[in-house]
Amino acid sequence: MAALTQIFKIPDSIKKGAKYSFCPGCDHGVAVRLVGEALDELGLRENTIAVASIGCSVTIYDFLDVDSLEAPHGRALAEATGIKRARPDKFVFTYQGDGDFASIGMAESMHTALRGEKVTAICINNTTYGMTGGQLGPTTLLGQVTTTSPTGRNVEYYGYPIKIAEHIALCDGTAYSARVSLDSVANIRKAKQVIKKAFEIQLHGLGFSFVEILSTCPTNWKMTPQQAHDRVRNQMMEVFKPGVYKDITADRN
Amino acid sequence: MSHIVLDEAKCKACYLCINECPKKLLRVGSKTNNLGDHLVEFYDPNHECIGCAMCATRCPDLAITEVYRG
Amino acid sequence: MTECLTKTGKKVLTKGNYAIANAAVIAGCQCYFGYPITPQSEIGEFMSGKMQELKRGYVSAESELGAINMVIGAVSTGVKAMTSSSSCAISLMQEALSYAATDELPVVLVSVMRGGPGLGNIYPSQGDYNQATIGGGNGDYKLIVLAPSTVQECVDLTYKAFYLAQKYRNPTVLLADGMLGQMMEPVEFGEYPYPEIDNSDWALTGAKGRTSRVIRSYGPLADDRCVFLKKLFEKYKTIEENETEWEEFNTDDADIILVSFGGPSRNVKSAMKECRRQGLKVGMFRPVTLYPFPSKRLNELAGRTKKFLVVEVNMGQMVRDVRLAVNGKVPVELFNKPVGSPPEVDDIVNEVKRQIKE
Amino acid sequence: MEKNFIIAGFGGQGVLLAGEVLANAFMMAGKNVTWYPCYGAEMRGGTVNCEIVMNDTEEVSAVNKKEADFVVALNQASVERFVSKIKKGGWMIANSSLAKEIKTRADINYLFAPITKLAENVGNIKMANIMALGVLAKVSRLVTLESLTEALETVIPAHRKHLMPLNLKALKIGYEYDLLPV
Repeated sequence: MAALTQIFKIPDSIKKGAKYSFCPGCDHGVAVRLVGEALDELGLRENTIAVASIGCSVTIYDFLDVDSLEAPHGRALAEATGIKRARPDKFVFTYQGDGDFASIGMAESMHTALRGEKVTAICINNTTYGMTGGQLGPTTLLGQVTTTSPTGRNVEYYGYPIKIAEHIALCDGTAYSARVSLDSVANIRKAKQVIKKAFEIQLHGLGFSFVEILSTCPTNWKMTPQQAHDRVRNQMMEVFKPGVYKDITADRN
Repeated sequence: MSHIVLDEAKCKACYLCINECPKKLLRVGSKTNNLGDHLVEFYDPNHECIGCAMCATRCPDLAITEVYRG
Repeated sequence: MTECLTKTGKKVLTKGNYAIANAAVIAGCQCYFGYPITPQSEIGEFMSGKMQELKRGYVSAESELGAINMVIGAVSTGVKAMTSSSSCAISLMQEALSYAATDELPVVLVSVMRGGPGLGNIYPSQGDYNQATIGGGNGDYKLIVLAPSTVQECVDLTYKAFYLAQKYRNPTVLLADGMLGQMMEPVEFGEYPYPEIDNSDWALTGAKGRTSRVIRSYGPLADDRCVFLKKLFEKYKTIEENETEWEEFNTDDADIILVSFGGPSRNVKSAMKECRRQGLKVGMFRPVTLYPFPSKRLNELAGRTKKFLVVEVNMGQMVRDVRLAVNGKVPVELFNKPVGSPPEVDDIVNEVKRQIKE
Repeated sequence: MEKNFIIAGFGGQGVLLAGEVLANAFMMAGKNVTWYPCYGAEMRGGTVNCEIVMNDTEEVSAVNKKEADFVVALNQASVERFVSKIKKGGWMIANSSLAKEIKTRADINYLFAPITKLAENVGNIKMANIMALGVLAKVSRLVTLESLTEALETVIPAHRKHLMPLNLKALKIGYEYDLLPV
């Protein structure tokens, strides 16, 4: 009998026995695992300080086995800045939702990017405020029905959704800005590489690195997990196109 | 013999893994969780699992905890 | 004014704002984050040059929200850090202060009061007594609040603010006012006089060789929260027992005791002296810590004086704490000026005379 | 003994700096001192003033005093604003280049000196503030030229050190003003 090779295990950077509190089919779980895998592979667990934000993303400190600080809503990157300036040798990243990163925290996010702060931000984009029950957020798609856009997002009342990765890429201090999707296994594998790349950018001290992750919210979208992933593919990815929007190391490769 | 380890306690019955398995070795099982949802089970009587880990990669809940190839 | 102010020995004439900033540097403040606002902008200006020169952390923050949260980030790793601001901009920090108090983080905040409410104006004021001692953040929490009255005390209490913040892992406010911030007096910067506090048992430094730590304020379970808050308030009790500080003059035989804090207490002191020269039995009481408030001592004094006259530059804020402390034993009257430089000495003296007659 | 001084003028005449030099001089002479500026909207183009309180026995407590022992007014607006604040027997030192030589009170002393014009003669009207300190030193007998010189060394920033000789000249001319023919 051939020897067995283990091809998958729960990353060491995930707390032993951790059981996610996310809803069934929510991709936060995948994203947290990918972050854990990237921390493992780069040997960062013991040198990391993570910043959790407000929203469903706040619970990462229950799952990731790293030192963590919880930031008030929208301020994760301010706290990450403080940590990095105090301890430049530490690996610092934030894990935020789109509301946290691109609405209430937009000033902190943009200015952290503009300062080229040597931290990484992971932003989960699920086009809604999940934890508060599915209200309209900065990334809610035109036409999307939420509890605060009962007839769908229209431009007259709500304006347009923000394309976060593109905007962050425009900041001169940004070294890396990319958008990934978790709609399929192939894309999950790609996302992992992108997260790892963003982390490496920080390790090399090149500037701000950013990954926007298109994710599901089956509960608030009122869809099955499979339908939710189809929506990511068919609707979200049409507007929020995955790709690398800035990579200052691209020319060197 | 390639196989996976499934932690039923973590399965939230989202069934995303079922669609991913190229060999269709995952299915809705008879056991239920406390909400009455039927949990996923790994059924591989003919040892067809190739250890591709697509199920584990897809699983949002770390319910597929280990995958072995061999 | 970014040249190094002398550390020991020689006296230098300097503004309150520079005194605070330089004292923070000497106290070992590793990071300063700030956003400009009159009348405290000199603190950030000084820090911008000094922190870079010393290769410490400095960020011109995008807002006061950014600044105070950067401080939270920095102190969570065990280093000393601070921000400074004024009145309407301190309002923006209230949320973060609630977090910092609950997270038990040694944030140091310098609040140089100006006129309010709203945008108000840039004249000196004590209108943020309530903002500092009661706070505008959510939930039950306390900030240690120190109120200097001279430029030298700006130095001494800045040192103390860092020490108490560290010792009790509690956000600490140095509550100055525009008058002290802009005033120049000779000061001496001694060495930081307090022991360094070991933060290694709680600070976030990466989970090397130990279990990972989480600094959080989210407490989803009601029962756990009850336990936590009771413990937090035990700490406040210890602070009240150990750290309450005040100054009193001529209280032994005083018929009336003037109560005043911060910059304006200087004029009150002169008024008290003038009253004594005129043969009036007037004493003075100056709380140095506004939280913990010297209630116990005021209550004792209420047993032997006939009246308290609280003098403050606001519409009457500390007077409430004095009344609570005195608890109806004797009358507590207010002589206030809504905003601006402190009431002139003669005006205070005349009010004392009026109060004695009544 | 406690004495207080108000130095007032237009924004740009260097009244705050003159006050700082005076306060430093008192400190260097071993006295307690407090320098307290007016600040606020007035700073933008209007008149500026600062108060210096000196006490040679105890710590200075009150500022923003009702009355002043000495007022140095570098323009007409400052004369008008502060003449009523001078203590009986106190001094109004006014810059007659920019203020009228009118005595509105009989119970105070006046000294009118063409400070701006004298500064112009020295070669820089910006020296008017320091020249005024020279006049004040002579009139008050509370601060010496030596202390003021030492204070100037401290207050004038490194990149302005080349102006020291001119400042010292202005200080001396101010001090000797009453020896000059008017």
